[in-house]
Amino acid sequence: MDSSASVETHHDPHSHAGEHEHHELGFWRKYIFSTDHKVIGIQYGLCGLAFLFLGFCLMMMMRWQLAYPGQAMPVIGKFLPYIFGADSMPDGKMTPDFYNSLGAMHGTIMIFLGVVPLAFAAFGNFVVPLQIGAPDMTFPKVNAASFWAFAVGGVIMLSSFFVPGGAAKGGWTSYTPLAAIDDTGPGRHLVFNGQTLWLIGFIFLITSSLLGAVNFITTIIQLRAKGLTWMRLPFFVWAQFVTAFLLLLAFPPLEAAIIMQLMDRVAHTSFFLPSGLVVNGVPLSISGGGSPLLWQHLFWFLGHPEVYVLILPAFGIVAEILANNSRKPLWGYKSLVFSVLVIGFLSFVVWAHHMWLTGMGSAVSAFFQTTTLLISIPSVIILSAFFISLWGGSIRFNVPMLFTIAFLPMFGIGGLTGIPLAFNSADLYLHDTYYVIAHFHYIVAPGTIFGLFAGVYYWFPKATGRRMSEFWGKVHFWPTLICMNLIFLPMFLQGMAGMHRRWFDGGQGWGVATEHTIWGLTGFQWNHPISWAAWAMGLAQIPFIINFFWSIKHGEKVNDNPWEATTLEWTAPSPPPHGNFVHTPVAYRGPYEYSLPGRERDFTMQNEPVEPTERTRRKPPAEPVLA
Amino acid sequence: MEIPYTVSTRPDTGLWNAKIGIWLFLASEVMLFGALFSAYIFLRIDAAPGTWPHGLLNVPVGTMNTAILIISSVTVVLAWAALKMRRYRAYWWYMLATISCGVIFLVVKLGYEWPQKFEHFGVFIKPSALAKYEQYLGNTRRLELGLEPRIQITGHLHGQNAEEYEVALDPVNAEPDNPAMDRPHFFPLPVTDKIATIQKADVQRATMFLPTHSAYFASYFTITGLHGLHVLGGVLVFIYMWLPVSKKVYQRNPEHLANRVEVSGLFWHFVDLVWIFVFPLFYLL
Amino acid sequence: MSSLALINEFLGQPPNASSHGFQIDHILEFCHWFMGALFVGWSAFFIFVLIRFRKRRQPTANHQGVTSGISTHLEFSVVLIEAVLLLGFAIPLWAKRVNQFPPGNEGLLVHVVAQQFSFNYHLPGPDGQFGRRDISFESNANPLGLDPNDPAGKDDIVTTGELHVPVNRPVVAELSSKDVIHDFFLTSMRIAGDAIPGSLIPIWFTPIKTGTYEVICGQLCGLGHYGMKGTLVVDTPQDYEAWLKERAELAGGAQSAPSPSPGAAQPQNKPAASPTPGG
Amino acid sequence: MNNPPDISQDSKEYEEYAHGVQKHVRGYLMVGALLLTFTAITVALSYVHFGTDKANIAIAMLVATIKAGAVAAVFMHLAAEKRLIYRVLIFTGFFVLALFWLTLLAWYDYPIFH
Ligand code: HEA
Ligand code: HEA
Ligand code: CUA
Ligand SMILES: [Cu+2]
Repeated sequence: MDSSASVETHHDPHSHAGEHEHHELGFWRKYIFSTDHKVIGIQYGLCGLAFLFLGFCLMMMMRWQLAYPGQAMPVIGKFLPYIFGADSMPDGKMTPDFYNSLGAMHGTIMIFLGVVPLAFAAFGNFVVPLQIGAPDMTFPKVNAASFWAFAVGGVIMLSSFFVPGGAAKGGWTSYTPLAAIDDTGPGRHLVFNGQTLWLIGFIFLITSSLLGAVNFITTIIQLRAKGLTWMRLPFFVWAQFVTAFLLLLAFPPLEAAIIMQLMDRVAHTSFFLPSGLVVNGVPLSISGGGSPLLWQHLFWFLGHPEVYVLILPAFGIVAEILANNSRKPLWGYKSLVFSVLVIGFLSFVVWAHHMWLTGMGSAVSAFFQTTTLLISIPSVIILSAFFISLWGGSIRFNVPMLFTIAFLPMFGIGGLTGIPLAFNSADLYLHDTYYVIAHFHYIVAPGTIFGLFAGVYYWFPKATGRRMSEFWGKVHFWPTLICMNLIFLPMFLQGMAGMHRRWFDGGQGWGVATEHTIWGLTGFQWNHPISWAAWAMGLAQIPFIINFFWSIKHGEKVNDNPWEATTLEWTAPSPPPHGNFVHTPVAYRGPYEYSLPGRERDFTMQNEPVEPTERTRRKPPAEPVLA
Repeated sequence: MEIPYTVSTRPDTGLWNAKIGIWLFLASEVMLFGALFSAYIFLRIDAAPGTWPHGLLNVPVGTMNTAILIISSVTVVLAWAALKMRRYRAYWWYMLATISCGVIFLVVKLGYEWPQKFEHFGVFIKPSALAKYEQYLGNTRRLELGLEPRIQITGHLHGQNAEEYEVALDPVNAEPDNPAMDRPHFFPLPVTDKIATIQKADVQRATMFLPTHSAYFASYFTITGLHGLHVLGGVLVFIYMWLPVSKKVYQRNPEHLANRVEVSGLFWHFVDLVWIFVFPLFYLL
Repeated sequence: MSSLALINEFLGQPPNASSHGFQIDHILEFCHWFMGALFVGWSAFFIFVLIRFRKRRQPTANHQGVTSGISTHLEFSVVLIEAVLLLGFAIPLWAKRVNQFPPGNEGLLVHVVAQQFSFNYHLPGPDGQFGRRDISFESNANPLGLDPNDPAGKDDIVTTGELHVPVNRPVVAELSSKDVIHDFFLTSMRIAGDAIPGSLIPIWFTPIKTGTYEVICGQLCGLGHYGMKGTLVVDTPQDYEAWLKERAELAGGAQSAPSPSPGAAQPQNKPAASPTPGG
Repeated sequence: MNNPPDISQDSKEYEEYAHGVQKHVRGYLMVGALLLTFTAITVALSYVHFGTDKANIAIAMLVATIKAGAVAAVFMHLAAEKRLIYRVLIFTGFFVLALFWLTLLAWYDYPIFH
């Protein structure tokens, strides 16, 4: 096929968009129960953002309790009792149970209802098929099913706030026996109680992720465009590919564990309950013989791969934007791909580093310490490659790039502080302190979340044909960056001082938090600046939210390739019609052909044929090969 | 807009989409049941002596169900082969056979085996009181033979009042010293008319054979229940492919239906494969 | 090490009070210096690049980019340092923690039984024999269910909340729990371990400074988690003897511990907690 | 075994192809019979006492594995599948084993105190 045509298309927006509008679908089939990967991606995206925001709000309530324990919440404190029930916020004061609910749900919502749907499902659905030049996912119906399973799961999770006793309070890790005895007894429904609904909701979320993962992997294997060999895939596609495998193989064991905990709670079995439990002086009437540690093993067998599920898509997004805005190829593409595969593989054999203190012997802990350190190497390689990619570039500082650039050191801090945790003997001191909280928040909040922001700003034009405001983007970026660090840096200090997580009183009642000062404030006092920064960051999100919704209708119109990028999604009209491409694209070259010597434009798209002049100069075969 | 490789194979992978899809799905299923079986093993090796029951399930019925699943596995490949040879009628009959096998399996398991358990009764005797019920437990003899002690008296709950249970004993407890009772019988023996009265004060725990009864029944009901759900799912899919709607698919492109049958067949074989392990683990060992 | 130690103090770590603690601190110190170096190094490079290669200064990018293998060396050195930390320090240290418990009666053996929301301590008393525990004997007065008709238990000492130990003598604590998972964490002793129902997890340390220390429950265990605090008093040997005597007197058996959980109903008879390793 | 070279009903290749399938059918029936007999064997063996229970378990599991192998190899066509699918299954198998063995190790690697 002649590719010149397809190259043209990205100059006039909505070219031929009209002729794809035949076979009209009604509103519902088109926007709500659609099977089009782009619509589903956007549905996932909006829900993900909304849930992120919700998780954020829960956290801001927690931050009040941590900074001003026991004091009535100003202003909204009056209304919260009407939302969450008077027994969770009696006259605006938070109860310990409610705090634990907030903590557990903040974690659950952020990870499983916020970041996974946004980073994996939303960006994966919208971008991957476009980047590999596919008309859609391999199984569109399954794709829709995946989204609706997610929606149901989300609704169940939310509803759990409003049942007697409130939402799950055992932490996002739901360690048994605590999670098995929580929300039981008088006044608690057998099924409609926080913890049980949490479990049921989870089954739906897992189903959703499994369906999604199957679909993604098959799509990437089967629907790559002509000539788009594995080594010509954009790095983002590789990241999504590995992520999908993590979800596919790590989630089922947790599903098994969840089914068993569900049995423990509903059918009164004792999979995770040992013999001879005495709660409040009352012996439990159970058969016993179960094991609390079995739950932890099964949970963390998912739990660790899950954290890479949170970061790999962000790596992918960052890679795309980095190459695009430094106007040069990613440095060491091969080693990047290799590293991501190694991370994927190793992340299945490191899980016990979350269980250092459960009485692990020397042999097994030696094994897991080694694997945990091994898995940090590919991350180092990836980050180094990103840094080095900048060298010799011509860096444009637009909003997506700002978030991307901030991502790198922020992930660096988070990742590096994982290293002391990786040593059993050092973690002995740091386990379950705020040091851990700071460690992973540096990765997921200023890391992953920044990656997601970058992605939203970057692909927004492809989804809407309009660009979000650069100015308001910057107004969003700088305060958010500063607040993030004001929030999470002091947490390292609190952790080193010995302040523990999940402390309802923010450490007020503890010597470690009140007796000696670090940098002028006691551990407990540090909660004030942290909390204020968190609320300030809340304000900093307003420009984003407004910018986001405003730009959908009124943003500056742009052509099909506003960033002058090289990958295939930019050869499709924006927004892409049903079936995506006007001419089925063919790939003739690698994904990041920026600033090729001897070309008038500083970017060469993947579907531009290789000219004779190049052929002499460059190795890869010119005629499209199928692989 | 047509999605490529739904029927024909992609040259470089040599596969069509659904084939890859189902295998990926089965991979996740392997992880799911792998985790469940691991849990089963850990529960079992940690079980305190005498708490892991033996031969409580109905072996002949279990064997029959196993046979039924195996047969259905055969009929489903035959159905697929028939499609490949473009013999729709044969396909239709094989499919019908498969579906009925699945249904019979479910009816037997959920309609007969489970309820039977629900009305069986087990009483765990306190360690301190075991001697008192020696006549039903026969532990002195077992001790000599080096067998695990019996700590439970089973049968049907005949009656109870404030301080005691009346249990119509299973043969095991009716004549505990009979060597024949050391290993289970192939045909389950009916409950005897011998009644034992057990002081509630001596009882550690007493329940019907429900999931809560013991780690054994917990895993039995959980795993067979989940397996049952899979069977149900398979049956529903098969019914869809057997109904006239699929005939249309066949007429449009026989390979398309053949592919669908192959894919759902793969799932069905996997379900069969799981049962092949469930059967000995719970019924025989 | 004091120069190294600065970084931990700088980061707000309270002083160490146990014989092995400084080794733990060393690993932390090394890690933090190592991380600091990487971070500063990379950040410097990073900032330089951002300024040097900004679009205004560098209108056109260089397709080739870096060609030297510098990064390989850097990654290799990271591997090297991590390997040294792991093999040289972390693994041996943990092996010492879990394999080299003080022999025989050299260590002071105490059973720590956690419950919502307090720590109970069970000491063998003069005879050095732990009395048998069975939850069927548990009551508000007898939180650990000490068997009253077990002679070994007659002189046992059971306290709730506060534990005294002599300075400079190894303490071996066997951690277990009655209800949910707790975590016995001693900041200044640089020691911690989960208290998991159904298992016994031994930890050991040697306090080297007298004083009163905070015991933190490090694992979410319910609504009272934030207040689940114990105290460890490290005495001079004399004070310790005095404390023992006093406890023994008002103990005269185990029925002395204040009720940790008011409103506890009459216990029914249950199987004894049989701690199986890992189970 | 995958699609016929050409999915039209009457073509020459198709005839050969259908013939090939016909051959397979016999194989399926034989495997089915084999599985049934093995089921009988498992049941029978469970009434023989091989010294310890462990021995019984090991033997029963061995038979079960053989049966499972037959199902996978013949009914599920794993005997001749594409490389891609083998790859997926190899990794899966590896991870299941990791889950089980590492947990088992951690289980018994506790510092038992005396
Ligand atoms: C996306 C999420 C994510 C990621 C990527 C990681 C990555 C890592 N994590 Fe993290 N971790 C979590 C999320 C994550 N973690 C969460 C959520 C928890 C808590 C769970 C809970 O208990 O609730 C946790 C807890 C946790 C623990 C348990 C702590 C405890 O509970 O006691 C441990 C222990 O080993 C650990 C280790 C590591 C290691 C070694 C890495 C390594 O992969 C890190 C590798 C990266 C690097 C080494 C950085 C390399 C970069 C450079 C060298 C360049 C530097 C450049 C600049 C600074 C400019 N993590
Ligand atoms: C992906 C995971 C994730 C993310 C992103 C975050 C984000 C944040 N978390 Fe979270 N947190 C966890 C996962 C996460 N957390 C987990 C797993 C726990 C442990 C729970 C447990 O103990 O069990 C935890 C616990 C935890 C604690 C400890 C509570 C305790 O132990 O008592 C604290 C304390 O400050 C905290 C704070 C924060 C803050 C300030 C952010 C900020 O970074 C928030 C930043 C968020 C945003 C910036 C949202 C932006 C989105 C929008 C503005 C949407 C816009 C909407 C539209 C356009 C429609 N978190
Ligand atoms: Cu006990 Cu937290
Ligand atoms: Cu981890």
